Amino acid sequence: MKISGSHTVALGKERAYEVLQDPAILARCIPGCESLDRIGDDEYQMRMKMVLAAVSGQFAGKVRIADQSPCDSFRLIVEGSGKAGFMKGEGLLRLSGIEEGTQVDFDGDVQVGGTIASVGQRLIDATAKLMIKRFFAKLADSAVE
Amino acid sequence: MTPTITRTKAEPLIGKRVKRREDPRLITGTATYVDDIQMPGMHHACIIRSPHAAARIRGINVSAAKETPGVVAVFTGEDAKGVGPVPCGASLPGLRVPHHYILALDRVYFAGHPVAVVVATDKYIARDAADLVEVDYEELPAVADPEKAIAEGAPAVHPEWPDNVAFNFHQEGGDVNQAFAEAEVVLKQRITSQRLIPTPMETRGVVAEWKSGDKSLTVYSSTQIPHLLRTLLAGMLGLPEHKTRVVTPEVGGGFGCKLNVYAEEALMGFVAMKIGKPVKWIESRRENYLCTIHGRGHVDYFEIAAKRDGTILGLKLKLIQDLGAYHQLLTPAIPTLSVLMMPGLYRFRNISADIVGAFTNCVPTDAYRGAGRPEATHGIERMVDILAAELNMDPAEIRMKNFIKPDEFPFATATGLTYDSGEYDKPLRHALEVAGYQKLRAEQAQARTDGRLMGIGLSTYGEICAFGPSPATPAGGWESATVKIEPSGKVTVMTGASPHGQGEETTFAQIAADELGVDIDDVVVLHGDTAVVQYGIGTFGSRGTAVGGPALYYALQELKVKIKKFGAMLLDSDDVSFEDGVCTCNHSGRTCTLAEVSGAAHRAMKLPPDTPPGMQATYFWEPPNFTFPFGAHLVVTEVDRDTGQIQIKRYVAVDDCGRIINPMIVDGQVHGGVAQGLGQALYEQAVYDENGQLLSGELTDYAIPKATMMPWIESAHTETPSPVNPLGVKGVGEAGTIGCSPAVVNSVVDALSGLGVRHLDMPLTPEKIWAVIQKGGQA
Amino acid sequence: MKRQISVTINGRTRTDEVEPRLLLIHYLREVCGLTGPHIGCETSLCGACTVEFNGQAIKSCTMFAVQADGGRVTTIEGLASNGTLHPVQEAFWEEHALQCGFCTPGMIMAAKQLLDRNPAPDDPEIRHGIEGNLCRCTGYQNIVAAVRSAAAKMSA
Amino acid sequence: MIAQDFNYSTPATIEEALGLISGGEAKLLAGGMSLIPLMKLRLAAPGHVVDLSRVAGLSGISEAGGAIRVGAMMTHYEVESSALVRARCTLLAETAAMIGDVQVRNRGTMGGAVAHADPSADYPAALQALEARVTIAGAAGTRVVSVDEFFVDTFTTGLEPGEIITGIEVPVEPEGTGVSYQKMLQPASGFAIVGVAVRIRKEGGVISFARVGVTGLGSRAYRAAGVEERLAGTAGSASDIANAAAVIADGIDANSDIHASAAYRAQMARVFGARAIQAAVNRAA
Repeated sequence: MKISGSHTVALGKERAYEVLQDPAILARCIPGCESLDRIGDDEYQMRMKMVLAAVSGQFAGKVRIADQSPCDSFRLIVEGSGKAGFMKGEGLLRLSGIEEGTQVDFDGDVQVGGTIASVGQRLIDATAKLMIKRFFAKLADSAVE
Repeated sequence: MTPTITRTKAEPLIGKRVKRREDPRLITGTATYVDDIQMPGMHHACIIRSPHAAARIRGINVSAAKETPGVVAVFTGEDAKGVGPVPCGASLPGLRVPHHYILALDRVYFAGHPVAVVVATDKYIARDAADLVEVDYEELPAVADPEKAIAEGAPAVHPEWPDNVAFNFHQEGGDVNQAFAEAEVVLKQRITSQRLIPTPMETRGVVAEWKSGDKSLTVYSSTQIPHLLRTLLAGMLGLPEHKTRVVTPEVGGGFGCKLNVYAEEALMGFVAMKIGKPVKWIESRRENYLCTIHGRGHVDYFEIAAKRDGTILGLKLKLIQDLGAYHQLLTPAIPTLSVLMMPGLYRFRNISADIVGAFTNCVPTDAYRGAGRPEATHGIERMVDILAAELNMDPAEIRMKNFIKPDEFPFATATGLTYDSGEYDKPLRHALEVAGYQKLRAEQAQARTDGRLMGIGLSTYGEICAFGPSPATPAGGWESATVKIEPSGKVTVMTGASPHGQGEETTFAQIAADELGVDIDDVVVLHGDTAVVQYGIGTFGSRGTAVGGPALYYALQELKVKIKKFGAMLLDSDDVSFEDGVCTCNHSGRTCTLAEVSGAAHRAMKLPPDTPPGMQATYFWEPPNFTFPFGAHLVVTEVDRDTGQIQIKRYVAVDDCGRIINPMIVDGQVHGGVAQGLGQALYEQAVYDENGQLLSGELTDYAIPKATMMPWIESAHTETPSPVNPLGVKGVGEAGTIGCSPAVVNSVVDALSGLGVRHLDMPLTPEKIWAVIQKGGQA
Repeated sequence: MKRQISVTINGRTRTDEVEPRLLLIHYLREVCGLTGPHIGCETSLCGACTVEFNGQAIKSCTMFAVQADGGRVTTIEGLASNGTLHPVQEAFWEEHALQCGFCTPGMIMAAKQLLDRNPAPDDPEIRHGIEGNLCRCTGYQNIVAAVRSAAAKMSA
Repeated sequence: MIAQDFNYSTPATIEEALGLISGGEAKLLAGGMSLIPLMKLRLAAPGHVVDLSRVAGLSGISEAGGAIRVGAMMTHYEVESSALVRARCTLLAETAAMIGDVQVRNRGTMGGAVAHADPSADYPAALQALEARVTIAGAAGTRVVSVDEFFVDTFTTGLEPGEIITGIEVPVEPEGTGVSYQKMLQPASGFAIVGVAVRIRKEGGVISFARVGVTGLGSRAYRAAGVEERLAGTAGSASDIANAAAVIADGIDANSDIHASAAYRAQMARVFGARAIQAAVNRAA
């Protein structure tokens, strides 16, 4: 499923670019992230617990950063799997300086499989958007620190 | 609790609305379906299935599951690789048949592919332990669309066949090139028949019991084909067939998806033999959607050639069949049935068809109510409407013009069939009359003036039923019956057909009661247990009554000869007649009852010359031909311009299924068939995403019609007896489904024709219709 | 941890120790041996498992047995009294409102609920009243006719 | 389909229930219409389930101070068939009657539906149009939140861990209020593709008051303030209604799934919005 959107980060473009790739900050901002450990260049192993109302699931997976074009854009690849199924998200994040800071536009693809795909399809879109919203909301908080 | 109608001499039961004999157990909740079976020491299985549509299995760790208290075994593909393969019963020249292990060995081919099985003392433990099995997958690219699958550069479903083509099949009749050269009008249209999920209300289920002392296996399965299943299961498990027994308890609907042999049936046999205990597996609805066969899955490119006066000259078809990842029992044969049915009820004899069977990373397709014929009927009935629109002809008129006429039967079609009998204009005329066609057209004109989108749609369908002559049916197309008259005169019928809702316990009792002149309460019909019933083929393809019925009829005739012999002996006469359950000496008028005759035959104190004791006859009947039911459905719709929602205002169904044994049951079959056709036309669709994930994976997203979604069906019949069998019956199980979808789509296209709409693919979802309206008719 | 529950089923009270996660449908079918109610889905959509709980039609696949503690359950097996079919059962037989019979026990319980609340429903009300029960065989037509005829008989 | 094992409690009082959930791991069970299917699919696996069905003080429907209070454990059927609700808050009764099917309405509860905050559920549209208030009990006492604050996002509410919804308050409809809930059904699940609830009053032939709640379209049920503004002061003619309904989806990031794209959903919100407004206008005295 294609997904796109745009969020504003109250940081300069250079700082925003840095922050968005900082594993410590990613670990804090990725919803449900319990651990994020470096396993290679720009590649991290992640454990997360996704909680959405009554639904909760443990996922183990990876976060990878690729196609870096410093300060302008990079690609974020997140994948995880657990008993409820698996999910993969891949998106190109583009940064542009605006008055309030930096505008981050993303364009990507979300794929889910297993139980969550076959019973929850009507919620994939809304859930993905919610997760991204939560990510940027947390980022906004983190960036203030 | 006795039926209201019983037999009297003046009133035979055939043709009567006899209440069903199977109902008392069903309405009181005392019937036994597979999941109702309990056995001492019974274990429960939970199957672990791949979440991926295509992946390599790097490893499976079962140790934690095995250590769970209550778990007795965990098996993987490596353990079970000697079993199987899951059989494909269809053969086509050059057919590529992948080896279908009952548990995936090193690779999975569709989401839901069985990978391992956990066996435990109760199902709660089995389910818990299943979560502890860890499978390490390396995901591979998948393809879920048949046209994409056969395009250049698509991921290979089976690496050994990178083009994803399982077979190419060509059939032609007449001279199609000549027909197209002579044509004044040639029209082309791509028409799809989407993937459907059969959705019987009872999912599949298996109980397997290994009797180690006898070295025999009993498998209880919710199947339409107990005997074929036994033969094939015995082969898969390496067991002698006579020590393999299949019992079909009550079956909660099949619609073709239980006309199969599944991995899980062999797997439970394998497990029972390994653990030495009975084991049960009941499919969840999600498994049913992921792993039981789907239906349809066609992309058809049609071309029709005609004269400007509406005479159809020929038809060309390129058919791409979405096979899924494997061949199940009849997978590759289904589209070949479409080709057979292509000419519909029309006289033209020039046809050419090419089928490409495409592998995809989806669950296999196979027979679903109509199995190939709805797709073809939908195609030809849409093409006829497209032609009528092009020529500005009335859709009823163009059909009448092209119908095969009653004096042309038997009619040899371009696809090699011989249509048995028909008066094709009769149901159509009847439907037009019942609906008030002229008045409807006037209403439609008025509606258009008022800005409303009203449509009138017709389909005049033909069907190939009574599957079928053995040369045309894998594993044989005959059917069997045994009739036993017990010493007390009570009658036991055993049919090789395996009804599961069709009501043959009633219709066959009607036939037997009429022929033997006994009360219907004195007849019982048994089926579905290979240890009780002689070999039979099963129930599918509208064959139960049309092939099983004649088998019963002939068994009864044999028995009547014997009855008369014993009657003659008891009455000491050389001229007796047998009627109304009584043998009468035509000289003296003396009589003896069936009970007296049967008692004498069993006691055997004395026997008629050259006559063995007992009162039993078995008949295996080979049908000389298929039967060809037909009919006309007329649908009035109105489309909501603002939302694209479709309302069915009228539904008229006039079906000719030959002679009717029980009109109540026939109407029930039509209603149910129409519901499934309407489901396809308006609501149902198996949706896979591009990675092969089934998004319509539960009843929350796959819309089978609810009570609020069905119109009232005005059902009527004409009766053209079939000359193929002595009962004159043709079969009715699939008629409603076949007749329905083109009538609905034709109606909606008619409603939108003012916008220039020529064709719409199913399902006609509100959004699709709305989008077409927005674009001013451009689909 | 297992809990003791006491439930009156088809007029008889029984007490059992059950795991909290035991679904009411599994309790009825496997512990009590009442296999009339069936399981057709896991998403509370098909209605095959419909029984009456404290006088109301419910889907017993979407309730834990522990929740029924102290309550009254009527299943299809408890509908006929002294061998006499309930008018809804009778009408289902008479009007050929079933084929494979799998949805039938739940469908009859839903129809009974409808008539308990609305003794003279019209066709749209009947269809609305049974929309929580899926039937794949009958196209619902004869079910609607049966409910109509049962209504007439019950009010006669 | 079998849930994971859990501990089960049936508290008798709110205090007892609050004590049981204070750890944060327990999940509240009301009617179970959403939670139990999720547990069976193992998408939810709470270690402790606290059944609210025996808690005193969560039931009953009563009127006081111009408002109707519906206890959190009241089933949809109890709401739909309540003489009080039918007479005094028709919109709520009519919406309740359109949820799911009979069996679901017999078990499903208003508190449960509100707490679940399914973005396609029916109640939230009506509750938004009704400017309903949710009463919440917690360790620190009771608080009251407007539904607009309560529905935060997809399955996300303002309910804090350790809190319990005790009831929902809706205003009594003054004489002459016209209401309607119109919904486009997703044919398989019966959930709303979109649903619009409307409450209208007229004074001197002019719409003096309009409230519009929308479900199914966005990440949560919302009040379509733009529509309300456009309706106010008009006579409620067909063109007034069309003009108002036109902005119902403005600013909403519409949901999309296999049943309806975002664009179609937005358009259906306009169509069903206009129909609901028209029906409400017709009924307003």
